[in-house]
Amino acid sequence: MKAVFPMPLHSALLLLVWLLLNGFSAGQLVLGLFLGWLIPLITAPYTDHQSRAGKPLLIGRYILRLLWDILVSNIEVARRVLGRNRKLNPGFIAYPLALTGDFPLTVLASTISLTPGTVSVDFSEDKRWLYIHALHIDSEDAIISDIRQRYEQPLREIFSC
Amino acid sequence: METLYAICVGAMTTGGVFLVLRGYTFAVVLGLTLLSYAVNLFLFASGRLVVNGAVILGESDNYADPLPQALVLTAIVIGFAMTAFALILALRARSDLGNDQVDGKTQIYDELPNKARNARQAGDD
Amino acid sequence: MTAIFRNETLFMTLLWIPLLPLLGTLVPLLVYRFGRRVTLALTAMPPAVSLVLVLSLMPGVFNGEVFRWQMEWIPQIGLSLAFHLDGLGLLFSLLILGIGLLVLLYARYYLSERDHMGRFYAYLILFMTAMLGVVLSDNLLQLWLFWELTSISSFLLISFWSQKTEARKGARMALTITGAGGLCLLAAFILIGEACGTYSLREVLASGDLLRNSAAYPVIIILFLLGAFTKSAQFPFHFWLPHAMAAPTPVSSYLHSATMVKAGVFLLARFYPVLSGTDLWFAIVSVVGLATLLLGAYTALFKHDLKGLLAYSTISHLGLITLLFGLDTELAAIAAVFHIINHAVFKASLFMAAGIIDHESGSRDMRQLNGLMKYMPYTATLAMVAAASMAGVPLLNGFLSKEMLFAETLHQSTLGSLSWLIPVLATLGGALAVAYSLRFIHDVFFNGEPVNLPRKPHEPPRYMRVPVEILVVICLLVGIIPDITVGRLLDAAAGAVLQAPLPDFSLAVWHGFNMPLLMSLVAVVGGSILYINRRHLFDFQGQFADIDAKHEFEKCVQWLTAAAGRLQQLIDNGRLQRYITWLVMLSLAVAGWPLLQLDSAAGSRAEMPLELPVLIGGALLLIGTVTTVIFSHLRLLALVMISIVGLIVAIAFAYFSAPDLALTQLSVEVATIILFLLALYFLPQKTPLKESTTQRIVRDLGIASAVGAVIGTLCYAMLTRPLASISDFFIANSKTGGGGTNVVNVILVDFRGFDTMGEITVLGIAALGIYKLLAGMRLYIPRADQDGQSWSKDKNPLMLALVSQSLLPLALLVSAYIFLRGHNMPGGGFIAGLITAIALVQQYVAHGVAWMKERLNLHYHALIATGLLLAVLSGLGSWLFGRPFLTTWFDHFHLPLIGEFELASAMVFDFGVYLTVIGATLLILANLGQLTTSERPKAGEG
Amino acid sequence: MDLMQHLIFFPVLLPLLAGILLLLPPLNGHLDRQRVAVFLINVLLLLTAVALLQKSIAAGPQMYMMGDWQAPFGIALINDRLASVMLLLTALLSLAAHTYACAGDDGRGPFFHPLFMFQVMGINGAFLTGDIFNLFVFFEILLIASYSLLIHGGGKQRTQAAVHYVLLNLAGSSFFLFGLGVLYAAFGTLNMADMAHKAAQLDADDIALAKSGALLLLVVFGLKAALLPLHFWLPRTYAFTSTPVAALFAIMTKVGIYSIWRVHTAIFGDYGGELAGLAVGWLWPLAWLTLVAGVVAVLASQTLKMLTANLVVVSAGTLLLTLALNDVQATAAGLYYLIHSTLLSAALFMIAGLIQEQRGQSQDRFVRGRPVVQPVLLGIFFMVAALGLIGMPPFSGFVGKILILQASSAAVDAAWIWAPLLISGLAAMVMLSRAGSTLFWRAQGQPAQSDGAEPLKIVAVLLLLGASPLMVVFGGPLSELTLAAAEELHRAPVAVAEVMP
Amino acid sequence: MDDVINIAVALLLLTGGFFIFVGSVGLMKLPDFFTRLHAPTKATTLGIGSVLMASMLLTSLRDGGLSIHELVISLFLFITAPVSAYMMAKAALHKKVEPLQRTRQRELSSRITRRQPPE
Amino acid sequence: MLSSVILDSAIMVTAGLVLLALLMNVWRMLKGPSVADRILALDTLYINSIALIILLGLYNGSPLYFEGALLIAMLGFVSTAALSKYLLRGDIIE
Ligand code: NA
Ligand code: NA
Repeated sequence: MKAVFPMPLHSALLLLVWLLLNGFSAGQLVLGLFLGWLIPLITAPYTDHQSRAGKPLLIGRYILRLLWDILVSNIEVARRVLGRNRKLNPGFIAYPLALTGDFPLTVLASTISLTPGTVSVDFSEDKRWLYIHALHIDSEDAIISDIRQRYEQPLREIFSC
Repeated sequence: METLYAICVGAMTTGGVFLVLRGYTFAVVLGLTLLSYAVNLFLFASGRLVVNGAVILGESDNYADPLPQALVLTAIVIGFAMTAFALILALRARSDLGNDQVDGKTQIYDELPNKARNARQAGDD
Repeated sequence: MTAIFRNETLFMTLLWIPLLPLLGTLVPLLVYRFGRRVTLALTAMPPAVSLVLVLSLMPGVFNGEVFRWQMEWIPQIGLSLAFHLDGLGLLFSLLILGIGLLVLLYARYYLSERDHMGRFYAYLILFMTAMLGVVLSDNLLQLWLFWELTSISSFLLISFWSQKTEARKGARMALTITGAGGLCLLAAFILIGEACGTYSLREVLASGDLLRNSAAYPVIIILFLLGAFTKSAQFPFHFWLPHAMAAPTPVSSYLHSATMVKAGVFLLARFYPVLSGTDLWFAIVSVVGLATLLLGAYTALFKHDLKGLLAYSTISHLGLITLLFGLDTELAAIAAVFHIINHAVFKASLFMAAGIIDHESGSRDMRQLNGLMKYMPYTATLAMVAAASMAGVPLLNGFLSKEMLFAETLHQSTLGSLSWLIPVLATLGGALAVAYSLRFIHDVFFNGEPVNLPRKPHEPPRYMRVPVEILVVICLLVGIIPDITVGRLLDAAAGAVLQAPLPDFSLAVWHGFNMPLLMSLVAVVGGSILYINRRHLFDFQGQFADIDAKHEFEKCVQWLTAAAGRLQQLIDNGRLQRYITWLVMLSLAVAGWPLLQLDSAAGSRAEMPLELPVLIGGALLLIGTVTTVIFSHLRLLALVMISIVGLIVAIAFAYFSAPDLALTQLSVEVATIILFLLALYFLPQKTPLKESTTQRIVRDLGIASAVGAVIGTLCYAMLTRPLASISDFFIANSKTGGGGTNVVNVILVDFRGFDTMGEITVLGIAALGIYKLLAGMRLYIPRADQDGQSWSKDKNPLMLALVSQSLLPLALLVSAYIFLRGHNMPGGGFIAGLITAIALVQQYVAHGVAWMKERLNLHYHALIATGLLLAVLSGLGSWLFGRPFLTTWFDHFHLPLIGEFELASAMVFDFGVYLTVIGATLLILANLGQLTTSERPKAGEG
Repeated sequence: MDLMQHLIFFPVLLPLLAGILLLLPPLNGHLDRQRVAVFLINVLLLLTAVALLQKSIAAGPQMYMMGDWQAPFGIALINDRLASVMLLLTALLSLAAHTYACAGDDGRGPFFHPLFMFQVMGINGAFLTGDIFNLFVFFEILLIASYSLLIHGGGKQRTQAAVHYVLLNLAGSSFFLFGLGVLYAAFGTLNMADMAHKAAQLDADDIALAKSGALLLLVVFGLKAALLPLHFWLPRTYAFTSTPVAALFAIMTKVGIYSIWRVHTAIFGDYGGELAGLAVGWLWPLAWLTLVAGVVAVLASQTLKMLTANLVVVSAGTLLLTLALNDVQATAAGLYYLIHSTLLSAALFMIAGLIQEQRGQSQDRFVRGRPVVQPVLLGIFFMVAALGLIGMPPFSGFVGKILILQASSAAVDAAWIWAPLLISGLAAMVMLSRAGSTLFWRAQGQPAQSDGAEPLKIVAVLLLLGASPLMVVFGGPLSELTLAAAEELHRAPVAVAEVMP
Repeated sequence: MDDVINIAVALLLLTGGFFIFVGSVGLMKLPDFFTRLHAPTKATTLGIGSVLMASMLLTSLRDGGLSIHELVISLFLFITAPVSAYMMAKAALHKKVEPLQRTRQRELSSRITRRQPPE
Repeated sequence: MLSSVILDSAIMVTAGLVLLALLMNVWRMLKGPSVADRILALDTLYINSIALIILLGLYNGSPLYFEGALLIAMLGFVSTAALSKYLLRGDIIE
C-alpha cells in the first residue's frame, strides 16, 4: 500500500486541486485519480516530512479561525498603516515554542505570517524559539499568548505533539 | 495605444542596444535580454494589436493573428537558450581570461574586492 | 602563305608532345632510387620521344601546314584543350625539347650527391611541359594556364636549394613578379576573348582589326605587355632575373636564358599580327626594349659574379628582341625570331660553361677566377666561342641577328624625329655587349692566376661538356651557313609570327660593306675601348651604392605586410564594442533609409484609444527599462529591475490576446532570473563606474536612441497598416485539420511543428554547449559578498525547504494541467516543461545538490535526447501512412463513464517538447549550480 | 512505405536523429561507436545529396511540405539545383572534417559528435527551407551548434574568440527578428516563394516596410557572410578554434551568401517590381570594401590559420561582389567559386593544423622553427591548396576566377571588380609563398620525434584537396550545372507565379 | 439574483482593491524594511483573496456553474507568501538592514541572524 | 442593469487601485534603500499583478487569464526565494 500510495493525503489533495482546476466530470475524475496516484509516487522521495495530521475537523476549524483572524486583523492593521508612522510601535518578539517537528513549525510560522501585523522572521537553530516581527506591539505578552492559544495549541492537537 | 506600444518598443530597443555596447559581459547579456524583450514585442506587433481576441476558437469573434504569437513563442525559447549560453560563456571567459570584459583585457581596472577574491577553486587542477 | 588546318584524331600526335613530358614528371620521382644514370636515361625518354614527334611533324610545318588538335573542356569559360603546331611553335618546341635534353644530361653531372635528383628532374620536366604547353596552345586560357605553370615550376626550381635564404627570396620574388604579370595577362586574355567573342587563338589571330578597333585595346595592350615584360625581365621588371640565379645552374641555362624568359617574347611574337601595328604598341615596346637592352648591357659590365654577368646580358638580349618587335617593320620581327634562336643557343652554353667553372673551381667570382685557360683549356675555348657569339663576332650566329637589328634600326620612324636615337643607342648596346663579353673571356680565362679558389680547377667530366659542345657547334654552323641550318625553320616561324607572306630577306653572312657592318665595327672597337678603359668606368660606377633588388624587394614586401598590419589594427582593433557598433550602425542605416523616403509612418489603420491601465503599464515598462540601464553597473539591482520589464511584457501579452505568450514569458522570466543569479555569483557584483568615458556614453546613447527611434517608427508603421495574412487559414483549419481550438498551440505543434522541433533542438544543443562550457571550468568562489560580509550559515532555511517540497506535487499537477489543455486552451508542452523544471530547480535551491542527487539521478542529456526522439518519432509516424513528416493524426473517442476525449499524435510531439524542456533547463541550471559542489561537470564525458 | 518520397527531408532528419541517438545508449559515452555512427551518417548524407542533385537536375525543383499542409501555410523544404549542390558540398565537407576529428580532436571535450551532427543539421536545414522564419530557426540551430563546437577543446584564445562571436551573433539574431517582423507585417506570409510572388504587387504603403525588413535581413546575412563592416568576428573565430571545426566552419560564411541568394536575389531580384535589386546598392561598396579589407588582413597575417581565415574573408568579398553584380552569369560564377573556396579553405585549415602539430613551439607562425616531420606530404598538400586559393592553375581556383572575371567584364565598372580580384590573388600569392617557404624551408633544429600525421587526417585532407582538380577536370559539366542553378534561382519568382494561385 | 451577485462582486472587488492598495501604501510609507515586510502578506491575504472570490462568484454566475478554480491561486499564495516573507526577512537581517530605531528588542536582530536563542 | 454598471465601475476602480499599488511598488523598488527592500517591492509587484490579471479577466469576461495568474502565484515565489537566497548565501544552488 505504502509503495502504491505513498502519501494518501497528498493524493486526495491533488485530486481535489485537479477537480478545482478542471471542474468535475467523470473523465476529469479518472484523470485526477490517475494523477493523484502518479504524482505522489514520483515525488515521494522529495518529501522528508510525512504529515501525520489526521483530524479533519480540527483542521477545518483551524482554517476557519485563520480566515476570520485575517479578516479582523487586516482592518486593524490597515488603520495603522494608513495612520501616522510615529504612532507605530514595531518590534521583534522571541516566541518560545512548545510545538515540535519541522512541518508543524512551518505551519505555525506561516500562520503567523499570514495574519496581518506579524511576520515570522526565523527560528533559532535549536527550533525552540520563533522570532517574529510585529508591526505594532502594545503588549508583547499579549501577542505571545494570543499565538499560543489561537494557533500553537490547535496545531499541537492536530499534529499530536 | 499603438503609439505608446511603439514608444515602449523603441525605448526598450534603445536600452538594449546601449547596454549591448558596454564593455562588460554582464551588461552585454543584460542588454541582449532587454533587446530580446523588445524584439519579441516587435515581432508580436507584426500581427497588429487586438484586445480580448485570444485565438482560442469560440472565445471571441475578433481574433488576433495567431501566427506572430507562435513565432514569438519560438523566439522566446530560442532567446532563453541563447541568453543562457552567453551568460555561461561569460563565466567561462572570466575563468579563462581572468576578468569579465568582453575583450578579455582589462581596460580600466578589474573590479573584484580583494577580500572577496580567495583561494577556494572550483576547477580541476 | 596559306595555312592548312587539320583537325583529326590522327593528330593526337600533337597532344602527345606535351603529354609525354607531363607523364614523364613522375618518372624521376619513381626511379631516382636506381641511381643517376638510370634516372637520367629514363627521365630523358619522354622528352626525347616528344622531340622525335616534333621532328616528325616538322616537314609538314615547313610545308605550311598547321597541326591542330582540340577537345571541349570548360565551354562556359571558353577553355578548350587545344593544341596547334605552326612554325613558331615548332621553333620553340625544338628549343625547349632540345636544350631541355642537353640540360638534363648536364644536370646529371652538375648536381651533387646531396641533391635530390628525382625531385630536380621532376621539376625540370614539369617546367618543360608547361613551356611546351605555352608554345603549343591554341586557346588563350589554356595558354595562360601553362604560362602560370611555368611560374610555379620555376619557383620550385629557383628554390631548389631551399635551405639558402637567397634561394627562397629569389624564388619568391620571381614568383611574385611573374605571377603579377600572369594576372595581367589573364586580364588581357579575357578582354581579348570578350572582344573577339572567342578564346581560340586561331580565331583571335584572324581578328586583328576587331581588336585594334575595340575600345579596350589600350587596356589590353598594357595588360598584355605587363604580362610579357615581367616574364621576359624587361625594364623596369628586370630585377627578379639576376636573383633567380640562386637556382642551380642547369636551371639558369634552361629557364633563364633559353626558354622561360623567352615566353614573354614568344607572346610578343604570337600576338604580333593582332596587337602590333599601332603607335601605342611600337612606342611602348621599342622604348622598353631599348631601355632594357642598354640597362642590361651596362649593368652586366660591372658584375663580378659570372652568372650575374650572364643574367644581365640575358636581360639585355631580351631587350634587344623586344626592341625588334617594337620596330615597325616585318623584317625586324623576323630578326627577332632569329635572335631568339641564337640567343638561346649561345646563352645556354655560356651558362653551362659558367656552371662548369663554378662546379670545378668552387667560385663564380671573376675577381678570384683568373687564367682558367691553363686549367681547363677545352671548356675555355668553348666558352670563348659562345661569348664571341654573344658579342656579335662574325661567323657566329649572334653576329647575324645583330646585323639584322642594326639594319632595321636604320629605317625607323617609331620615335618620330627622335628616331635617329635608335640606331645610335643600338650601337651603344652592341659596344657594351662587346665589352662585357670581353670581360667574360679575359677576366676568367686570362688575366693572370686565380686568387684563393676553394678548389684547383680542372676540366669537367666528359659528358658534362657534351651539351656545351653541341650548342657551340650550332653557334658556328648557324653563324657560317645560316640558310642551310635554320633557313626553313626561320621561314616557318617568321611566317607564323607575321601570319602573312614573308618579305624578301636573305640569311647571308656577308651583305657587303654597308651601314650595319659599320655599326658592328663601331660596336666592336668601341666595346674593346670600353673594356680596356674599364677602370674609369668601374670607378665611376663605384660612386653609386649597389642596389640589391632582392633586398629592396624583401624590404618592400615587409613594409607592405607591416603597413597592412598597422592598417589592419586600425580597421580591426579587436574590440567587440566596435564590432557591435558597426552592426548596429549598419542596421540603423539600412532600416532607416527606406523610412526617410516614407512621407508618414502612419498607415490607414485607425489607432485604438489609449486606456489608463495601458498607460500605466507602459509607464512601468519604461521605468523598468530606464532603471535597468541606470542600475546596470549594480548588477543585482539591474536584475531586479529587468524583472519588472519581463513581468510587464508578460502582462502585455496577456492584455493583447496572447495568453500562451504570457505564460511562456512568465516561466522563461523566472528561469532567466535564476540563471542570472547563478552566474552572478561568480562575477563581480559591480561594474566599475569608470567603465566608459562620458563621450563614449553620449555616443552610445546617441546610436542606441537612433536605433530605438527607427525600430519604434517601424513598429508604429506596422501597427497602423492593415494586414492581410495567411493566418485566416490557420484559424479556419485549426479545429478541423489540427484538432485543437488553441490556434497558437496548433500552429506550434502542427502547422509549424517543424519550427518547434528546431526550437527545442536549439534548446537541447544550448544545454549541451553549456555543459561543455562548464566542464572543467575553474572559478573563484567568493567566500564573502561584495561588502566583505561572509555568507549566512543557514544553508537550507527550514521553511523554504519544507514548503518547496510540499509545492512540488502541486507544481507537477499544474504542469500536467497546463500540458493537457494546451491543445485547446492556453498552455502546452513547453510551458508545462518549464514549470516542472522550475519546480525541480526550486528543490535544488531549497535543498542543495547533494540532497537532489540522492533523489533525482537523471542524465539530463539523455532526457533531452529522449524528448527530441519522441518528437521526431511522432513526426516520423506519418511515414507509415505515406504522408510527409509531422503530418498529425487525431481523433475523438468515446468511453462509457469518461465521455468523449481526443487523442492526437501532436500530444506525443508536445510530450517530447515537454521532456526536452525539462532536460535542457535542468541541465543548464542544475549544472551551473553544481559548479560549487563535488558534482561539478567534468570534461571528457559524452 | 516509400522512403524515397521523403528524400528531401533526409539531410535534416539524418543528422538530427543521429545527434539524438548519440546522446542515448548504446552510443553515448563510447567514442568509437560515435565515430562509426557519424561516419555512416555522413556517407548517407553524401549519397542523399547525390540523389537529390540527380533528382533536381532531372525533375527541377521539388517541394516537401511539412505536416502535409499546402504552401504557403505549412513549412516547405525545397530542393533545387542550388540547394542540392550546397547539400553535397556540406556532406563532403562534413565527411572530411569529421574524419579529421576522429584522429583525436573529438575526444577533447564532451558531446563533440552530437554537436557536429546538429551543426550539419542546421546548415542543411538552412539550405533546404523555403520558409523565412524556419530559416531563422535553422540559423539559430547552426549558430548554437557552432558556438558549442567553437569552444571544443578549450583554451584562452578560443574562449575569447567565442565571446566575440557569440555576442555579436546574438545581437545579429535580434536584428533578424526585427527584419522578419517587418517582412511579415508587409507580406502577411512567411513562405519565401509566396513572398517572391507577392513582391511585385505589394501595396505602395508597404514598400518602405518591405525594404527595411529585407535590408535588415541583408545585414544579418552579411554578418554571417562576413560582409564588411560585419566581418570582424571571422578571423579569430576561425583561427583559434580546433582544426576540424574550423574546416567545417568554412561553409558557414556560405550560408550567409546562400541566404542572400534566396532572399535578395530571388525574392527581391529582377521580378521584384519596385523592390527589385534593393540590396545591390548596398552590396556594391560593402562587398568591394570587404575584399579590400580582406586583402589587407591577408597581408597582415602572421600565422597560417589566421592567413587562411583572412583568405576566407577575401573569398567572402569575392562572392559578395558576384552577388552585387546580380545577374545569372555572376551567380553561376559565384556558385562555382563558392564550392571551390569552401573546400580549399577547409583543406588549408587542416593542413595548417597538421603543420601546427609538427612544428613544435613555433606552431604555424611565420617564424623560423623546427622542420616539419613530413615535409614532402605536407608540402604537396600545402602547394595544392595554396595554388587553388591563389587562383593559379591547374587547380580549381583559376576556373572560378575566370568565371567571375568574365561575368563582370560586361559590367559598367568592370575595373572596380577586376582590380581587387586580381590584386587579392596576388596578395594571396605573396603571403602563401612566404608562408610556405617559411614554414617548410626556414627550419632549424631537428624534426620532432613524432610519427607524423595520423592517417585519418591525411585522408581528410585528400578528400578535400582531391575535389579541386576534379572541379577542373569536370569543369565543363560543373559550370553547366552552376549556370542552370543560377538560372533557376533568378527565375524563381516566375516559376512560382506559374504554380501559385 | 444577478443584481445581488453583481453588487456582492463589486463589494468584494472594492474590498480587495482597498487592501491591495493599503498594502502598497504600507510598502511605500512605512519607516523600515521590517515594517514594510508586512505589505505583501496584506496584499495576498485579504486583497487578492477578495478579488479571487469576486472572480469566482462572477464566473460562476456567468457560466452558470461552479467556477472555483481561483481557489488554487489562493492556495498557492497562502503557501508561498509566508516563505517569501521569511526568506526576505532572513536576507535583510543577514545584510544588516537596520530596523527602525524605536523597534522593540532591536538588539534581538543580531541574535536572530545567528539563529541563537534570546538571552 | 444598474448593478452591472456598478460592477463595471467597481472593476475599473479596483483596477485603478491596483495600478496605483503597482506604481507605489515600483517607487519602492527605485527608492530601496536596501536590496532587500527592492526584492520585497518586486515580490509585492508580482502579487499585485495577479490581481490585475484577474481583473482583466473579469473585465473582458474571459477565462483565459486564469493560468497567467496561477503561474505568477507559483513562480513569483520562486524568484523571490532565489533572490533572497542569493543575498544570504550567494550560491543559490549548493
Ligand atoms: Na502576519
Ligand atoms: Na551552487
